[in-house]
Amino acid sequence: ACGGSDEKSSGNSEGEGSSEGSSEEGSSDYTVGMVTDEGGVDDKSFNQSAWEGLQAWGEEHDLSKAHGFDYAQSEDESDYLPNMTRLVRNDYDLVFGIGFLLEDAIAEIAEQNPDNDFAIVDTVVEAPNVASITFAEHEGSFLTGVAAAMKTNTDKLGFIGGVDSALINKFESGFVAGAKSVNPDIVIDIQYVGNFSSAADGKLIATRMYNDGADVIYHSAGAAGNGVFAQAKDLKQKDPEREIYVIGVDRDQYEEGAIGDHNVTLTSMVKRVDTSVIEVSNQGLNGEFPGGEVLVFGLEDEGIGIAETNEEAYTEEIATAVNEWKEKIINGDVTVPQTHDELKAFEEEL
Amino acid sequence: MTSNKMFNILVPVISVLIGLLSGAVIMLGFGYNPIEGYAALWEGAFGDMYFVGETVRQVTPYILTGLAVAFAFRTGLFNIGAEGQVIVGWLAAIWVGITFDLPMYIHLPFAVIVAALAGAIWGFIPGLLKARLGVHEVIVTIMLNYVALYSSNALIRSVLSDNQDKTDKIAATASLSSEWLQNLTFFSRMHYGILIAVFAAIIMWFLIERTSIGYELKSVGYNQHASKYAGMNVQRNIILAMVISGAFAGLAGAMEGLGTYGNMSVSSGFTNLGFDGIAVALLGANTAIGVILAAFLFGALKVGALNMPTEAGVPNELVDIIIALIIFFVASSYIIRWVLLRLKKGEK
Amino acid sequence: MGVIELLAQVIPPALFFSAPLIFTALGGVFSERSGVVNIGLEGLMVMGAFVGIVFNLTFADVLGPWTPWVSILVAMVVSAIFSVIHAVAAVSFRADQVVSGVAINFLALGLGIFLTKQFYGKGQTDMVTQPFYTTDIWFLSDIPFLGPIFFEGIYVISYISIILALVCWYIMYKTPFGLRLRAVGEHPMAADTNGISVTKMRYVAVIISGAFGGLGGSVFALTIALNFSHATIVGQGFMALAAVIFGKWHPLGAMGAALFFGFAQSLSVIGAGIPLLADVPQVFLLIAPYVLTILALAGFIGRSEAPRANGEPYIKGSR
Amino acid sequence: MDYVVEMLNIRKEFPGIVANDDITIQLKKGEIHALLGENGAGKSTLMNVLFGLYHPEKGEIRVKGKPVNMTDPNVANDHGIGMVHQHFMLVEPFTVTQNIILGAEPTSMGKIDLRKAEKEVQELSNKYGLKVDARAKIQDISVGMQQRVEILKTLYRGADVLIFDEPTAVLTPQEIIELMQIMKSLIAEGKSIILITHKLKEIMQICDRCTVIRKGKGIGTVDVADSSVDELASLMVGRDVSFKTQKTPAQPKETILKVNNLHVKDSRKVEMVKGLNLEVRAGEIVGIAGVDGNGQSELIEAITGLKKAQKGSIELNGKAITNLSPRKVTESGVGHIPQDRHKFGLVLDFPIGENIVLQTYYKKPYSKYKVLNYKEIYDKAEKLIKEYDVRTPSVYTKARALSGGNQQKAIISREVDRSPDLLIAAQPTRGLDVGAIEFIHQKLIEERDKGRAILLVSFELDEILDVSDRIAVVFDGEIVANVKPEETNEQKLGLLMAGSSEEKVGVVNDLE
Ligand SMILES: Nc1ncnc2c1ncn2[C@@H]1O[C@H](COP(=O)(O)OP(=O)(O)OP(=O)(O)O)[C@@H](O)[C@H]1O
Ligand SMILES: Nc1ncnc2c1ncn2[C@@H]1O[C@H](COP(=O)(O)OP(=O)(O)OP(=O)(O)O)[C@@H](O)[C@H]1O
Ligand SMILES: [Mg+2]
Ligand SMILES: [Mg+2]
Repeated sequence: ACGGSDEKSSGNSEGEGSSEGSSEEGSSDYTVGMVTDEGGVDDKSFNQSAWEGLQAWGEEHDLSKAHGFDYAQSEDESDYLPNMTRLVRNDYDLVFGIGFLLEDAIAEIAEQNPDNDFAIVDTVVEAPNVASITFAEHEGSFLTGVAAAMKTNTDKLGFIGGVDSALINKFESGFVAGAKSVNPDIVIDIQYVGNFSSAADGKLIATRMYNDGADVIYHSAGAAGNGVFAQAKDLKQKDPEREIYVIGVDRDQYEEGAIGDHNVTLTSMVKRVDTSVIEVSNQGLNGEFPGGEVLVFGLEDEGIGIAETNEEAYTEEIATAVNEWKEKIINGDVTVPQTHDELKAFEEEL
Repeated sequence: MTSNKMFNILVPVISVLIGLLSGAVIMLGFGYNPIEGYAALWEGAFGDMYFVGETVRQVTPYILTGLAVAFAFRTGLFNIGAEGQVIVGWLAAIWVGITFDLPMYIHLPFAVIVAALAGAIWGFIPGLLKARLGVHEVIVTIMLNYVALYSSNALIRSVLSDNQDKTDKIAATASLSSEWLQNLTFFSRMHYGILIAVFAAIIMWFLIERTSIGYELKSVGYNQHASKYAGMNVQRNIILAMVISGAFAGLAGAMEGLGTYGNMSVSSGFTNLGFDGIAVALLGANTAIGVILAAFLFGALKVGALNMPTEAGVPNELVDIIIALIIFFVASSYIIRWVLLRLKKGEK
Repeated sequence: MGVIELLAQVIPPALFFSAPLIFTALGGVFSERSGVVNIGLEGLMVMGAFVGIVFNLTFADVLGPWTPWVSILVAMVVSAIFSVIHAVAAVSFRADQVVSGVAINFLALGLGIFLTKQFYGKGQTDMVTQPFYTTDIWFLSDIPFLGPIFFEGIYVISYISIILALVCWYIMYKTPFGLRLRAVGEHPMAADTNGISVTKMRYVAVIISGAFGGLGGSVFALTIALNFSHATIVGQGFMALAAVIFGKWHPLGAMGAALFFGFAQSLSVIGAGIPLLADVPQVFLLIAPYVLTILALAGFIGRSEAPRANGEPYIKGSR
Repeated sequence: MDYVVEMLNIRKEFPGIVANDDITIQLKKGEIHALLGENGAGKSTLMNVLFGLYHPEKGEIRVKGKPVNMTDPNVANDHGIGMVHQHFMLVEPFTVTQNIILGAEPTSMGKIDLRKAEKEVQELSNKYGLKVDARAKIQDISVGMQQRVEILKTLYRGADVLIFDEPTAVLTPQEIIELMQIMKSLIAEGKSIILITHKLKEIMQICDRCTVIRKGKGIGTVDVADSSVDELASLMVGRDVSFKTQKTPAQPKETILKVNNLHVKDSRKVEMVKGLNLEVRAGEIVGIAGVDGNGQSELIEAITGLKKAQKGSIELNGKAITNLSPRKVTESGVGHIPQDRHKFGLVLDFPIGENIVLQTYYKKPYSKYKVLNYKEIYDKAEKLIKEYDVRTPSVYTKARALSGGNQQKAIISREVDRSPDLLIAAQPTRGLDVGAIEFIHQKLIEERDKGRAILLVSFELDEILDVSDRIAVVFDGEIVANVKPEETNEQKLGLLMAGSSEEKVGVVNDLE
């Protein structure tokens, strides 16, 4: 039956065989693509997570890579739009832009292709055919702040951000608010690397922070964060008794923290980009694409989570406290600040 | 004489072919189909008007950064700082684009000129230090790249936007993009900048090959003592060379700001336009026409490469390898020349 | 914060930051002293980082704590072999040396990522389990004042880099090999008429630069990044090149320049933690190391003359 | 008779040119053998073949009767052949000792034993009377000492056969005398020498036999004792050459150049010109005689604007040109044939045609509104090249590719053609063959007769005596004597140049 159709459009023909060759018809033959930012599809971060989600979604619907779902990887900023266009041209019904960097590209392509569906992760694009997927990173960061505050022996914490930007400020604000909520006297040392790539600078900053007495550092600095792990592990190696931790970001960075029999990853602020991708893809498949909507994935829907992998460090006590705060946030008892200004107001109320 | 000219064309062409061939061998070695790979590459660069448009869009700043590096080379200077000059040019273009309210025929040229000026200033610093104090331009330009990157990030956040990660879009009156070109190329981001780039190449050619200014610049590049003897102002020429080089790179920034993006984002790393410009310049033998051709090759490879993973399953890093091999073979043109001579002799 | 405390804060990071630059810059000194411009240092570092990490990941179980040491040796060897490409182009094929250096940079990165994808099926490796760790250097760390500044929490490899710089200085200025190498870079024809093979010397020099660049890259990867990806080496090779020129093509000068970079970088990062500087907008601290370098050059380092024959292919009998 | 070295039927080609065509030269033990030929005849090429730098297409080299394949300089060294090159093969930032031992360093435990080396160098230099400062850097020592270093290099390697490629071109007369003594003592040691020189007098003085080549072909070998300067010259050029420049007495007119109490420092901030006074009038050639390093270079550089004068004034046609920029000086009517033609005179990577307009490129008709007119430029170049007999494949050839003599002719054509009021000629004939020298001297005199003022700086007393209408002797930054050429001779000039006062020398002089 599928003889006439070429590979690209026949998509999911094997297996179900119900609707081959009818990609232009839509719903039951829904195909999904995604465009990564420079990090690439295996960045061990949100790009990878998105791709894992898309793969899972594809498997669930009996599709295979390049037949029903696929990704396009960007080498630099100028590649976003051509990649988007390529996927649209290849008849993908829904195209995800992974990361706030793709905001302009999505806005543009959505306008050019009003009949296609698009989704952007981590920021908001206002267009009727774009679903904006955002995460309540501040809420997750709040909980890591709680965990850090519970864990610290020095009452001194560190936050290392990549580029000083609205998104990373959100992480910072949530983290500080969480920590101060546990103990208002806690001191938080904040520094931005200036980029997401320089592990050397990440390590230099971590060195200083640990030297200055911080014992838990939350990083939100991409590959520069590798330097933070490197420094923590080095200190741990030198003095295995010393309590020194890193809090990972985006996905469970437990592996990065492994050092001999120890692990310096206290926890990680996990962003379930994968579940968000699956959910939006399914909505599209079912003809309920949330175009024009801003979807916030937060604690409630498990779009944001806290890793509990490090059982040794992430004690029962911490888990309990974190869960209590989580409830409060979900209930609306606590509103977590997202910006520096909101944080200031939050701190004044403490 | 004629056979010499033929050689000058034949050698780079052969270099490119050998580079592509080596790429094919690598693809074969790792179990990819080179024909599919290159077909995807071609498709991705020239497959339809959209991709042609995108290729041209990518070529535009490459021409300009290539010219920047080539111009400096022609005058005996190595400008590794095109990268930083692109960034400041971009920033300046955006600044003009969003802060002024002017009719298009003033606004657009104004923005373009200010971008060139910004790049020129960024080239002036290493030029001045080189001319006056003998400080090596390579270090200063490397350092200024970082200064440009970090400062422009800070300026975007604190001055050009209200603590945002990117600036507003420029006014339409400062934009290089054109609906006509976009319609022609199915919404590619091709813009009028290509005309500026080609025009800049003509200027470079004219300046270097046809004017007494170029004569002086080349002379100072070759032999400062003789230039001084001949009454040229050596210091001024060194500075001028870096200023012009910087202006070309600044224009490349304007292409991005006023043409491709219409704004500027806080950036975590370099645009790489400046570094790629080194390769473009050298591939183009530091001549204006060579730079245009090399920029097209480079742009087509870069844009086409994006299509390789999707269409043929070939990782696009392979294109970096192929580009490297092409550069390598162009660099080694002596040996190709040598072989060709041998073959020619053999014929006789 | 007292001066001693400040130094104790600033110097150890400066040392680990500098070490890869020192290694790589020393390689650059060898190559350029022989008359071969090497802007491929970045690529050589990439190759070193790639090999160092891959080897470390593969053999960590077998070699245990010795893994990083063997890894950097292997990285040296592979990068040395890799650099032969540059040597062939620059020396035998009379290529424009800048061009072939650029090719090395492209090739190393392309190859590194491509092979990573082939080996691991993803664009970046896992973190190594056997990186280098810091130590307190026995006895020396107990010296009052100096101990904490220079010998506590230090990578042994940092000191090896400094010792290597001294060794390179010795080789370059005290041995026949060094004399010949420098002669080849200054006046290849003079060397040739004295019976020194210009080709051989230049090959050796470029291969040494490959080995040292690989060493620098792998040390960077195994002390700082701990994995390999496209973002592991971003600009360090160019900084090393700057150190070569800053240091006036002298091994100790290059070392000094690399230490200066490390110190400036460390100071700018640590500076953010000093109350006095806390209110300074961050951008000034970010650009401080680079601006300081330019000021240092303009202020008191000044003119640096490259080896006279640097960048020129040697063609017998040409005038 | 045994030959120590024989080169038989050597042929060496460069792309597009046969530099050596069937040349034979045989060197006897203990002789000084001259190799004579015009610029570009192929002398250096032949010697480079012998030294293993070039590989001949045809021919055989024998050392002590045995055929040797001279693959590289090492082989030559091993066979006891050493060469002092026309352009010194010295590493400038290295010391004398380092240059001498380079490639054959004495070591102890892998380290260069510099002390031992310095001692050896000192011993060697004492033995042959080659005064050098073993620890000085090459860039700081005089050309004469650099040459002695070159000689020591060959001796250090135990050479028995020494090749000197134009060693005297760059030397002062004193140094030349010293060099001849050195050569004689080398012969006395049982060594053999091949000497390339354009100075026929030297050949007559010191050589035993002379091999002549012309345009790449061997003309033959003569016994110097049976020959004469005139014969050698005509053998070499293929026609008769006149040595005494033909000229009428000068008719000086108004003063063109007036230098008053001039003080100039060199690049090391040492004062080299110390209150110098000088006048040159239209229609006369003033020769500056003096030992190198007595302020001649600084004087010229100050006049031409390449160096700043600390004190004093320079006037041209009555107008001050003190410390004007080189451009301004040139435009006020000064032409300059610089001493170092590679450093100052030419942009070697420019085509010869573009070098012809190096001083005038910005003026009409070569450029208008800053746009170059290549047709005018190359037409001009074609014309001058023909007029001055500059031998080059074309005007589009890079200056680098020309022989020294032809480069010099190109420069002279450029400077003379601008018809400057004052023409400064610094060492205009250094390294040129007799034919070219004759040509250049004639040009200078022609210009004089057109009413130009000419300032000639030369270390060749022959040239000074021959060409000048008036001689100003410079010593320690001052003009210490003004003499007429017909009233003096080499000996007297030599004494003046060494700082003896005029009275002592006994030349009374009342030109002014
Ligand atoms: N081609 C060159 N390459 C490198 N350095 C040069 C070159 N030309 C000149 N210099 C250097 O520039 C400096 C000034 O040169 P020079 O003394 O020739 O100029 P000047 O006009 O006499 O200067 P001033 O009038 O200031 O004394 C010196 O340090 C010199 O070594
Ligand atoms: N490396 C080379 N490549 C091409 N041509 C060369 C080369 N070396 C010399 N020639 C040419 O070969 C010829 C002989 O040159 P050579 O240097 O031997 O002359 P020479 O007799 O030493 O002249 P001079 O008296 O000026 O030193 C000249 O025409 C010269 O231009
Ligand atoms: Mg010669
Ligand atoms: Mg001066």
